[in-house]
Amino acid sequence: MNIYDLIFYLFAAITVFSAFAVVSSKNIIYSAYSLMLTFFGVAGLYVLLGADFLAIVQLIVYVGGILILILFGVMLTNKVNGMPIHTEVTNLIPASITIGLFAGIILAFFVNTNWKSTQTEFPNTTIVALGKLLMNEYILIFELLGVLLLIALIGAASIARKK
Amino acid sequence: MQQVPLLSLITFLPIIGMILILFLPKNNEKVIKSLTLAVTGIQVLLGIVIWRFYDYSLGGIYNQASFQFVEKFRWIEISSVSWLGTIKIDYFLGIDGISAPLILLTAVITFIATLASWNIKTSIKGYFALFLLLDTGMMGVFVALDFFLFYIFWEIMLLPMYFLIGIWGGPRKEYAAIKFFIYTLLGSVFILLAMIGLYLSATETLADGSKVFTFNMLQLMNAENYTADGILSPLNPSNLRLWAFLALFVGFAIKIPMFPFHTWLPDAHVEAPTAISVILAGVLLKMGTYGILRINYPMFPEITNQLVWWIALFGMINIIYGALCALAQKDFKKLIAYSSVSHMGFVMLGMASLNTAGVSGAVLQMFNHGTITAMLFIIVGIIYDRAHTRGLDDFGGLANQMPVYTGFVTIAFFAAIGLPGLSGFISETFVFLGAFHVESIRLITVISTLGILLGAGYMLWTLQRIFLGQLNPKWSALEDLTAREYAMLIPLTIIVIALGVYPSLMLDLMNSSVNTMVNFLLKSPETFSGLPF
Amino acid sequence: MMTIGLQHFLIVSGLLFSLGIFGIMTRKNAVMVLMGIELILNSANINFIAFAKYGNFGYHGQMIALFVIILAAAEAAIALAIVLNIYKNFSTVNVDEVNKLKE
Amino acid sequence: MSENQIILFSLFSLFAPLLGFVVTVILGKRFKFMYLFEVAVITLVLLASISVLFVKLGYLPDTKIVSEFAWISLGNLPILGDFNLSLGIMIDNLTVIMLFVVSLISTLVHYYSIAYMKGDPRFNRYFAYLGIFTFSMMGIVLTHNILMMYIFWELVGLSSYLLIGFWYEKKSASDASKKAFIVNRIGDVGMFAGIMMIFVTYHTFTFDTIFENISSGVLPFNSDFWLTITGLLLFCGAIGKSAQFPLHVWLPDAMEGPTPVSALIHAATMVAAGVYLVARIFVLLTGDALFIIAVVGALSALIPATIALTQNDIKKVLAYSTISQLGYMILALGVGSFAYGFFHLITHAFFKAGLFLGSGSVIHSMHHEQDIQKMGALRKKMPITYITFVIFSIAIAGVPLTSGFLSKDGILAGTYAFGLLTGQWIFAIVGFLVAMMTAFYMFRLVILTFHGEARDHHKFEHAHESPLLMTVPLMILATLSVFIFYTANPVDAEGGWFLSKWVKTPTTVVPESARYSFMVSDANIEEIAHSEKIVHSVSYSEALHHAHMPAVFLSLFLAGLGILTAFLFYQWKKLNADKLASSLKPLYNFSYNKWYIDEFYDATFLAFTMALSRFLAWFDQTIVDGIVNGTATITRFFSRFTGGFDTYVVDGLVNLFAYVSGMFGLILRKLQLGKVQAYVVLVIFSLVILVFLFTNLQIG
Repeated sequence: MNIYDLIFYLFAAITVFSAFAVVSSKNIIYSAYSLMLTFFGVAGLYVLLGADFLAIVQLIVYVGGILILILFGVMLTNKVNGMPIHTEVTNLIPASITIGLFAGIILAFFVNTNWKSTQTEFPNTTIVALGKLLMNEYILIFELLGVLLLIALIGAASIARKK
Repeated sequence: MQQVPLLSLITFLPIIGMILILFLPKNNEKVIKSLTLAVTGIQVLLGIVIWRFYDYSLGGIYNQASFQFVEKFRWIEISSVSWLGTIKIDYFLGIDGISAPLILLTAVITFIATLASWNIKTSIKGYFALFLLLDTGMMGVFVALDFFLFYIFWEIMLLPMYFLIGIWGGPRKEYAAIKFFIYTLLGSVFILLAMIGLYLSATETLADGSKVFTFNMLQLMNAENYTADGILSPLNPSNLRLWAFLALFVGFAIKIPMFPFHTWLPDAHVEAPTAISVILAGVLLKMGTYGILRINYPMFPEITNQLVWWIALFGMINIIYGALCALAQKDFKKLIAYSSVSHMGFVMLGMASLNTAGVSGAVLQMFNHGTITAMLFIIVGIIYDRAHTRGLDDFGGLANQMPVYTGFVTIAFFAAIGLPGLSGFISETFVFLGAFHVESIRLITVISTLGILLGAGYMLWTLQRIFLGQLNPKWSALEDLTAREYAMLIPLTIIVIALGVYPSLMLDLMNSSVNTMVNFLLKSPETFSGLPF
Repeated sequence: MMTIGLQHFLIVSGLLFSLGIFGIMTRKNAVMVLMGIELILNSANINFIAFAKYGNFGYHGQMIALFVIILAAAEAAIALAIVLNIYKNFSTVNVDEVNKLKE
Repeated sequence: MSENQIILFSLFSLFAPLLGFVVTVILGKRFKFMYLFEVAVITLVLLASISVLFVKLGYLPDTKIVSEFAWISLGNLPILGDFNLSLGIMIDNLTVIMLFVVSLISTLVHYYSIAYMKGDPRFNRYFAYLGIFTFSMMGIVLTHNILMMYIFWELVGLSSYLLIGFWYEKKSASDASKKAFIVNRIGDVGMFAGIMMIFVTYHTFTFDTIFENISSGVLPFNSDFWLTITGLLLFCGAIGKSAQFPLHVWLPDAMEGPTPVSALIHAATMVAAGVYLVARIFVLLTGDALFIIAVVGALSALIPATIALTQNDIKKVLAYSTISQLGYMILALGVGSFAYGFFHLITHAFFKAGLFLGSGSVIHSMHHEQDIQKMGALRKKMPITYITFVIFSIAIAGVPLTSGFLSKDGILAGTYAFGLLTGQWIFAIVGFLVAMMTAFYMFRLVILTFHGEARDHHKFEHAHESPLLMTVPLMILATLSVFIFYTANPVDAEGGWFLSKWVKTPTTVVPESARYSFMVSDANIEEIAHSEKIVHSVSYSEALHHAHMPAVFLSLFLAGLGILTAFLFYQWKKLNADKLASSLKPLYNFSYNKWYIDEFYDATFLAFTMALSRFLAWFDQTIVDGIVNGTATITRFFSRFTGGFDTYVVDGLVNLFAYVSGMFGLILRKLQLGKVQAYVVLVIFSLVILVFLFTNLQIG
């Protein structure tokens, strides 16, 4: 068991357990913070997979952006007055059964499939390559996404403002 | 110069202006008006640039190489549409001596009409946005060389006109607008039918040797491009070319407007605001005759040669009938509207001659009628703005009250009568000389000369009823022209006089194209011939 | 135990996906539902990047993941705006109470 | 002075009045004295045309100077061939004489008008109009092609319209101006048709080229008949402009304009343009065409003369006399007496302008009273006007020693010779009859105006001699009415310098089959060109010679008879005019009411046109538009029907379908919970089931 494996298990554990905490915690604030841990874990996995740039983006966008947004959402939609914020749970039993079955199935798929695995070694940093791709092959998508973000920005503002 | 897409610029500039106007706040009237004025002013400048760089020696009509300021690229291409094969539509602009004068006319008239729109009071933003859209439609019709594109511009122009009459018009505006709209739409349907028929009958050979159906007007003028079994192909023994010609002709004749399809015109004119009347008479009517010259004539030369007598006959009816109807009118604007009917008859008569003098006269008459009628409608608008009535018998003796105005009126009226030294004379003379040259329509021409007599009758009578005699004390407060009205009338007056004294300004512009057209019509019936009629 | 390979990452991603769906199914709070969705998106991203490394897809996998992140950001913004709006209209963010969809 | 200078001076005479018009009309509102500019310009024009006259007639009497520039050049066209229109001037003897006459009378009228029009609110405008008239008239005189002549033809029509209607506040004035323009237009339409014929045949408008083509045998539609028609169509223009029967009705009405205008336009120059046109195209007129022209001329000479006998308005009498004299000229041209026709045009221009200016002087001093029944005894108050008026009157009556005697005698000799040559004596009879009537009505006018007792004492008291500005032009014109300016022989103009040197009958180009035989030159043309004879044919010349003496005595006798009768009736009252009038009541009324020609036109052509126009307007509104609206109504009715069909049948089916679907929906809705989570659970669960069902899952 080398250090690489060790680190993988560490991050995998962080990811899975914190994700479990997200869905199981009754306090929505806890859930949110656990989600942050999940994102960290996933970012670690990205690093292990040689996607350093994505790991950074994951941290910046998810942790710095989306999570903060979600927290705002929590704050604005719950009357925060010192009390811990609990949320209700429904469908617990059917959901558990379904998810159990579902998880079993996909895990079985993953494990049992005979993956043709050829390992690509990425350079130390992928930023240069990704940047070039973005500006060449993916330029259209890139720009469309820019427009999309703009629209989302305007749309979100206008939806939220609406009476 | 060829690198600058001048035609696209002059065509779509108003659209840009329209978008800008749409972004402006509603109550910012001054800016909206000045913007429109600037846009149309730039159009006039562009028109002058085009005129300046126009090569008088190139003929156009059927040969792409001799068109000028050509812009052509693939616009729509849909490959393998079931049995149709590849649909290929070009964005194809270009001008020759037939369209160039009309482009100048459109630019000038639109500019003048913008000034005439200054006293629009309600929903200014909408008005000027539609106005500019109309402008694009009109320009587009004159520059498009692809039938599909032509049709699109044709329709673009229709809609704003409907609203401009229907919203900003007079008391019976709804009736007039809907009548105009339905009439013109009916014409459009005929045009559309014929267009599709032509499309499915002719192919164009692409660079790689493959053949596709084409909307390209110039390709449609070439008899070799028609397929053997096309419904409108001259090679097809049971073709429907006569019917297609008639469909197109009716479609365009409604716009001219030709008797008996003319009744939308007096209503539309009477109800439309001044500026729109100016555009309607100054530019829109020309589209009918332009369409016949651009599409009917070169695409159906053999049928054209067979039907000239009828075209001349209807021209004569227009002349006489319009003049007699004008004589009986009591409403100033309606009188001018009927005089338009009469004057457009000259255009048809000239076109029917199929020789250079007649066709030159016809094209020149389109230009001259545009400027002169614009003047006349502005004149009606001026008096209506002040007196709020247009009844010919309500006035009298205005010559003393408004001497300068009367001066302009006199010039415009005499230009309309065809007084030498003013532009109307030259075109009418050319029309008559050309038409008289053709033996089959000689009698029609002689009868048509009565039109100039009747024209003098109703115009002078009008002049007398409104301006001469004792001043009706009711109108003793009427003001003479304002600076804006000077700005509208003076340019038109200058054009009218300049073309009357030195018509070569325009004739040189159109001469080689008209010759090309005449030669084409002379020779191509052979290639289109051998057809059961 | 074999060395860490594709399957390991896939298993993590599968677990994350299941948990995300579980979250969506069980929680009433709309914000929680949103968090579930984020989990699912993350799991998908892990898949993309894992296949980028082991599936010989080069940088394209990472590219897609990048776009997914961007979309996620946009989606989160819109979704939260909608949640706020729902909250204003219904004074609750519990999705089962917002059942106007039925009518 | 070379040819170039002649051209330059002529062009100056042409364009300077235009400049005067433009400047005066634009600045006239601002500056009160702007009319002086126009007057100065016209004076310069007079000087220029005098120099042209002297140089051309003195040094270059046999050359024709042409100068042109390309106006519309379209090059070689399909079908039409060469199509190049040029504007140009042609200067021959006729031109310079006309140029001088027009500019002289125009100048005199300008100066006269300064006094006559004093105090008019549109004083400057008036002079501007005179300017544009002079310009257009010069254009007619100078042009070298028929199209340009038509252009200026219309322009004089315009200026005439503007000047007749100058006092447009009066309904009668604006009516008269409109009538003048439209009646002229009728003639012009005919002329234009002639121009089209010319163009179709010759593809050119230049006179000389047309004539060359005709003489080389190119005829319209290759027939003499159509050449006749072409000539007559062109002559239609002259009928309109020169107020010939049956289009003469506008000229008496045109007297609504200011009197100097009547003198300039409606007596001396513009109305003579028709005669000038016929003179220009004289060579292409066939025998038949000339005969019809002569008939028109004779009728135009006779009918207005009979009307003039009974008119009481001083200007109307003169107007009808003008028509009658123009008829004389046309008649002269029609019988082939080209030179005398043109000669009469010149002499008539002077004395008729003088008569009008004289009548203007009377009207001016009588405070715009035009009825001769209210005048009388004015010779005491206005001696200069009286004397000049009498000179003009004896000139027009044809008393020896005057210019009028020479030209009128020539015309009568021409008709007499025509009778000798062809046996058609009717023209001679009409000619002599009219000569007598002319003498009568002119002296009736003189006597009633200037002699006898004053019939309106109030106005008579205030009457006074006109200022110098008005009387000097009268004196100049009176001088020019004396024979000495035209020939040294007071009884026979032939052999005088005017006719033998300057104005000769041109050789006709009409093919032999279509021309009068006596007009064919039967001697060596070269010889004739330099002889003193005014016609080319020996037989015609001889006939004229034979006709001369009888014509002189007969015309003298008849003129004397006319004058005597006038004195008997009105001066010495030996005969009672009223008694005669009442005894010939129907005839008198017929004459007094101008043969009811106006009424006839009103009742026929005008009424017909207006009725037709009203009918067509109704037709347009009711029938054509009615069909359109009817179509709309039918469509709407049909659409209501289909609408009903749509609502109850088509829509009913759709609604039924919707209703059924709705029922199903209601049932199925029970299954729906409206909760997102529940859906998700169901989806995932179904997915799992599906996986189990459809995949061949092999675990392990």
